[in-house]
Amino acid sequence: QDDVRIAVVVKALGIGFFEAAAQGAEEAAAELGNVEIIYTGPTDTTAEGQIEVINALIAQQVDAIAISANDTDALVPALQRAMQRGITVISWDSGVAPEGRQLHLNPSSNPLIGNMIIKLAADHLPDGGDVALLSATTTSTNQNIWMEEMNKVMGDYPGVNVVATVYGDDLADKSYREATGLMQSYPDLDAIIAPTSVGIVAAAQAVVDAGKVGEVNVTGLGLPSEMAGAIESGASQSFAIWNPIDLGYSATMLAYELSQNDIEAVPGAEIPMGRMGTLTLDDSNEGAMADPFVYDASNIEDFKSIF
Amino acid sequence: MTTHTAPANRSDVSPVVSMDMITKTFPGVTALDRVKLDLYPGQVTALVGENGAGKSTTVKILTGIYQTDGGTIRIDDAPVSFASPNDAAKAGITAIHQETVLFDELSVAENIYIGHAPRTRFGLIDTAAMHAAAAKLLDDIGAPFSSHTQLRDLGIANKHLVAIARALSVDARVVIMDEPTAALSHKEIEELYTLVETLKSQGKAILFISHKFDEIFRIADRFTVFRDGAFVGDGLIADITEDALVTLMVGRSVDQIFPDRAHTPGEEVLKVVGYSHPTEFADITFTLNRGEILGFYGLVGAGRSEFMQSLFGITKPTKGVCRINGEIKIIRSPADAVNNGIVYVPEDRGKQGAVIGLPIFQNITLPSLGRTSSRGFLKLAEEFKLAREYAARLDLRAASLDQDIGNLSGGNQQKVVIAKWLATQPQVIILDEPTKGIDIGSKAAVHKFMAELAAQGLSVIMVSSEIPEVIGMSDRVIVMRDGLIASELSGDELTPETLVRHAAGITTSTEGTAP
Amino acid sequence: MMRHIPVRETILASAILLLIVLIASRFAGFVAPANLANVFNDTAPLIILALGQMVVILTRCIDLSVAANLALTGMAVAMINVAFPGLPIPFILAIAVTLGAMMGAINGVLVWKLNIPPIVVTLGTMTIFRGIIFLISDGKWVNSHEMSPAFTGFPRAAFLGLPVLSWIAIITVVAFGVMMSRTQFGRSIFAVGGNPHAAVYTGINVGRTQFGAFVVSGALAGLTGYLWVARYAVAYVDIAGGFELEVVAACVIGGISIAGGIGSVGGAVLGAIFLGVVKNALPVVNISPFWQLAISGSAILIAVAFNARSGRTKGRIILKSAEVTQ
Amino acid sequence: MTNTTQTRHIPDRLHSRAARLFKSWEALLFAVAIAIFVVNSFASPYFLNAWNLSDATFNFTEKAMIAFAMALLIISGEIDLSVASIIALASTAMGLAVQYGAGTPELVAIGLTVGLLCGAFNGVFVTILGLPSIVVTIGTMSLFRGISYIILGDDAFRGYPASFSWFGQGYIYWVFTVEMLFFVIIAVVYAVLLHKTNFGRAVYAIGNNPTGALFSGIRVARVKFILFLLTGLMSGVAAICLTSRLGSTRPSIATGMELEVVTMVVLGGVNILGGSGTIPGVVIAAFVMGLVTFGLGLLNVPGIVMSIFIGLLLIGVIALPRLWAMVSAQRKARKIA
Ligand SMILES: Nc1ncnc2c1ncn2[C@@H]1O[C@H](COP(=O)(O)OP(=O)(O)OP(=O)(O)O)[C@@H](O)[C@H]1O
Ligand SMILES: Nc1ncnc2c1ncn2[C@@H]1O[C@H](COP(=O)(O)OP(=O)(O)OP(=O)(O)O)[C@@H](O)[C@H]1O
Ligand SMILES: [Mg+2]
Ligand SMILES: [Mg+2]
Repeated sequence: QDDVRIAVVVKALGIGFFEAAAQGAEEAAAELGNVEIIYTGPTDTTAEGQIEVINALIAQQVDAIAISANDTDALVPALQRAMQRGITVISWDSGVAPEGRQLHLNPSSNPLIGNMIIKLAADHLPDGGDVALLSATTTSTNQNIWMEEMNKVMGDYPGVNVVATVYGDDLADKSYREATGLMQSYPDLDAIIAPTSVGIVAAAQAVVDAGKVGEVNVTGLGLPSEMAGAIESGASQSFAIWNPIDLGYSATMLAYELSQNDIEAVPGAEIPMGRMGTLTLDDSNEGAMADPFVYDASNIEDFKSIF
Repeated sequence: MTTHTAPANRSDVSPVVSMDMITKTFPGVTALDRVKLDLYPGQVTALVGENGAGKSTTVKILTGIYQTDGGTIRIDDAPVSFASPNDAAKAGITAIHQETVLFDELSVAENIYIGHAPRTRFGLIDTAAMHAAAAKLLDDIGAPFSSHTQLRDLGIANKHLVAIARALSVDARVVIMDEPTAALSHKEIEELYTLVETLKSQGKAILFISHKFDEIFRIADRFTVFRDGAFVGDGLIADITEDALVTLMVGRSVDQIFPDRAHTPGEEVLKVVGYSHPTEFADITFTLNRGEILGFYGLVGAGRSEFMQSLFGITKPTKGVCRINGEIKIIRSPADAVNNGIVYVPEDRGKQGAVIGLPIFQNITLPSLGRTSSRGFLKLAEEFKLAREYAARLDLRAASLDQDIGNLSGGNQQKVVIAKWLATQPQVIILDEPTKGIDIGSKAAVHKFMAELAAQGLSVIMVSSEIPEVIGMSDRVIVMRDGLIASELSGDELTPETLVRHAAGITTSTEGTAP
Repeated sequence: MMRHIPVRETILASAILLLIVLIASRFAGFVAPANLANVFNDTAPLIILALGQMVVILTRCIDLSVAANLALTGMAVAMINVAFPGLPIPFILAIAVTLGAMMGAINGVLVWKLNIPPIVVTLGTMTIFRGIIFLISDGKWVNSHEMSPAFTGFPRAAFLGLPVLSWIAIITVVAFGVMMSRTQFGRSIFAVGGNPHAAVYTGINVGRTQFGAFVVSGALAGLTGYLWVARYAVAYVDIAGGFELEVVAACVIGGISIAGGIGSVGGAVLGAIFLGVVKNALPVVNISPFWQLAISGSAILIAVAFNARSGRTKGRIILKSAEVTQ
Repeated sequence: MTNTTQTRHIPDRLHSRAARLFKSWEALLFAVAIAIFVVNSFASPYFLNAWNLSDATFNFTEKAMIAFAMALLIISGEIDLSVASIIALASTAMGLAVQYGAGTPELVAIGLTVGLLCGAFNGVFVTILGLPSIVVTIGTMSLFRGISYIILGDDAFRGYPASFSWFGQGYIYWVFTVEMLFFVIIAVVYAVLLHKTNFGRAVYAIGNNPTGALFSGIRVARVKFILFLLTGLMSGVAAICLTSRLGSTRPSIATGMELEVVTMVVLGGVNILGGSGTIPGVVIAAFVMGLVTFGLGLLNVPGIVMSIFIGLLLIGVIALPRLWAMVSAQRKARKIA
């Protein structure tokens, strides 16, 4: 029998995080034996680009699509067509509206992440202070959810104020400029929280360039390989991330289970995902993989060459 | 044909530049046909000829802008060939061209020195030295502006002074002036004369091109005459009279070429009263009758084309009215003019007349599409029918009707443009320099055709700078000078001499009637 | 004499000053010298590229490939730096300028020798250059920790209180000031764009001048490519995406006529600074950054309408009476 | 007057219609399209499948709708770089209307109206103020999308009525989509408009020589204004289809589409400097671009690598004939010498 073809569709090719996820997907494929991974995506983070990719995948009659979406809604029609043609569709990392996929794999639970990003900042501000958010695009689904979750728990961190939210569009130069702008507009800023791997690196660079190392702490979600310099320079005390290798691995496992083993994605279902255990689906067919993991000067060396 | 030949050299100087058997052809036109021209040191040679005689083409060959198709150019008896303007400049030939070869965005000094500006040790343009030199040149020719002025801020006359200064900025042995006085005022012309004298005394050879005879007789030592691209004679100014020179220039026997036509003017078709424009023309008033050919004569730049274009709706007059068949009509656009039966065959055929890129038949039917189509949809069969009819009427020579008009000779292009307008069945047709730059054969065809049109009751306005054409074709002639009507002539008053005098504003005692 | 004051530049400069004053009235910190220096440093790449684009536009061409050229050169030097971390910065600079100039030369040859309209040529090379980045990098990013400290440090090293990036922009402006006003090439560029027909009469080769303009624009794009990548300490396929339009916009706002021949170094610089100030000011004065696009669009429209009105050429005057009153 | 005895007969046409067709750009492009089709069929087993080919048409139908109007505009010597931004603005307006409960007919009306208004805005600047269209539309390109950003910011409009999805997701019959129907209808309408009407003739005349056209009594400004309106209108139609297909509106919608539209038009043999080009050429170019992207997509080649092909195609199809002409002219010259 032919290989099972699972397409791993990412927001844009070339981003370190997704390259690591692809590595995880290959790991899962090797474990499963008869799986071929098609790692693909547009070269810029647009929904239109992803739709063209999805059309090509439907045409190739792949067995499953596991996608990290650039747009919650815009991909729904294309993915619905894929499902009509008998293709298993799941989303991971950045989700698709429920009608456009069978399940969604959150890297972690949104409340946990929302709490984590503010906690990372607050841990270094015992007396409170001003923090600002540097997000990706205004339309990034998961960034928006995390910031929402963060706002819900702000009461647990008295004295910490979010003074502004800016968007770096996941572009290094724009994120850099926005971070610089934040430091100008808020001279007393204590921390920049960037829940995006592009933004956090740019913000750290901006802090170093502005000579504000020690004054402004950059934190949020980033990749150890990209953030190693920032930890070393002191621009960032700590940051968190889940393991993208695990994420790619889990997504591939889930896609395989749904498409090959007749497992149905319904609320409450528990779906195995290899070495990562099982995923339990909630009311909207979503589940969380694991807790985010914190990196700082003590452990960065061990991880920076991995992803 | 009378060929005047130069008497044996009175002085024993030999020419600096000697052109012989020079030929130059453009697609469809032979601009120069085996002409000769000699320029002597310390002397002014006037090159005389009608519009399109090939004078400017000669200048462009001498300055390396065009390359010859045949013939030799010798400098000090050594054959030379110029591949580019730079070669000619290196050989010591400089020119004031008829077209303005200037750049609005540069300063006066830069315009004078572009391409050969003084350099500093570091290879940069030495602006101080350049401005100093330019200021001196400007002073020499009496220019009333500074070398720092932006060229765009200068009027047309002052721009011409810059062109003159540019030509003088090169240390040249040969200075060519192609109609240098066309845009200058009286005072500036006097200064130019002084300058020419200075150049002469420095031993430079000067080629002077002008349509103004008073000027030629005042400063030239020698003359060379071209007619329709051919050499017709040369000699010393001292040996010739003004009349003889005009005859030599105009040459052909007028009655032979132009069709005879019974002159039967009908009722008034067009009446223009007081047409004015802020800067181009003023108070133009005249009437045009059915079946009449009304000539408009004037020197180049007299404002005839500007006025005609305003009548055709391209520019708006500031005042004045236009009546067609007695009714006042307001013409805001060419489309309005065409609807009112006025059509215009422009002077600039390539830009305004023909739509190069479209085939012949589409050019012909362009303004008549309303008639060849139904409800806005093209009917090719109808178009070809119309095009065929008018191509035949004008005796068009072409390979096929769907050939690009750009591949036709000038004369045939002109026929297409005329055909285009006749197909609209107009009442008044304005022909602006209808035979400019077209060969003799096509010229005759156009003339014959104009006569036929008038005979059929079409009213024709013919703008022309060619004296024989004006005299040969017109029932009446309006002479324009500097944007105003200078006089209206008809019958026996229509002689080359009167036309030239009225157009140039020369008041002489030989004729009792001063304009 | 009033004539010697360049009207267009004065008005644009006043508009920028007014803008800065308005911003200062809401946020005084904006006019702090340190912040203004920051704004300038931020705008430096745009200034450099606008000058290159100016030269191209002056010769009646357009270069839509500058941003792609920048990105490709940036990626190339970043990868070279990863492979040979010890390579001194002057080498890197030379490589960047040469690479950029070569890409400009490709555009220039296609325009000069094959007579293909510049907009088609650069539209094509724009996508090709971008694609090549993907091919050479395999779509992967080059991150800050992979670059050598000297590589990323150069543009931000401070000299007399300003970062090197700012100094390079200043040097480029001065060099262009000299080139455009004091060299044969600079003056030819105006001549070619202003009146190509007449340029031929004066012995200027129009095609070769256009080629030269593309090479200059390409070389500057290459230089900016290195500076950009080093400053933001990252290189990937999409850097400076769509930046070509911002560069053209800076030129248009600065009064460079798209029809060629009209424009000045000062205009291009001011046009770039205008956009830079707007971009930096919006977050500061708490106007949503979403307004930025609409503002720069309106600025382009206003500038082009204004320039067309003031640049209208005076007609020829035939009437003697009219000449007197003029 | 008419010399009936010996009028020189000028044939209407020198070459038969078939001969001209054979030598035309369209024929060359058609051959390229066939070649790509054949190569694709061999390269991927999934290519020759009705549903797949149907899906592939989405890659070009919306762009092509605009390309037809853009072709006329470019033939007339102008250009509109703001089309993608018009889509964004029209889509935003429709999204806004949905928030106030507009139904499908109202949405269509709003999309088309906004398109027309934007076209008129461009047209006023170009024809009445006499500004160069490339600069004006670079300006409005920022302005129109900028307005979308002001209205939407980081938000998205969704909740389009179910019936609205017909435009971008509906099928007419079997594999034939609604967008394909629109594509065909619009292609036919523009082909007729350009090649069979007085208006089309005026467009060619203006593109070849605007002054000459004016001097021939053509109302040049009016024609150009109408062309901007049409381009705006087609952007409105494309906005309806694209919005319907995506089911949501964000201000970044259709980013960069203007360049793809222009590429399609130029690839279709339209002279970017104006004066020549045909609608069949643009139709074939649309298929060529669609086939290239789909074929490479089946091989999972990233979009950016596809764009290298498109860029090379764009320059190559213009450069190769010219290179060929230069080389053969040189060879001839050497023979003579
Ligand atoms: N500003 C200008 N500078 C130089 N030449 C100009 C200018 N404006 C118009 N001209 C040209 O000068 C020429 C003569 O002007 P115009 O046509 O009004 O006078 P005319 O009496 O008809 O002369 P012509 O015999 O050349 O037709 C025209 O070809 C016109 O295009
Ligand atoms: N570049 C060209 N292409 C085609 N024909 C040309 C070109 N230049 C000149 N001619 C033609 O060559 C002939 C001679 O033109 P030329 O300009 O030399 O005349 P001229 O004697 O200077 O006339 P004028 O007194 O009007 O200036 C004309 O028939 C003209 O139309
Ligand atoms: Mg002449
Ligand atoms: Mg005239």
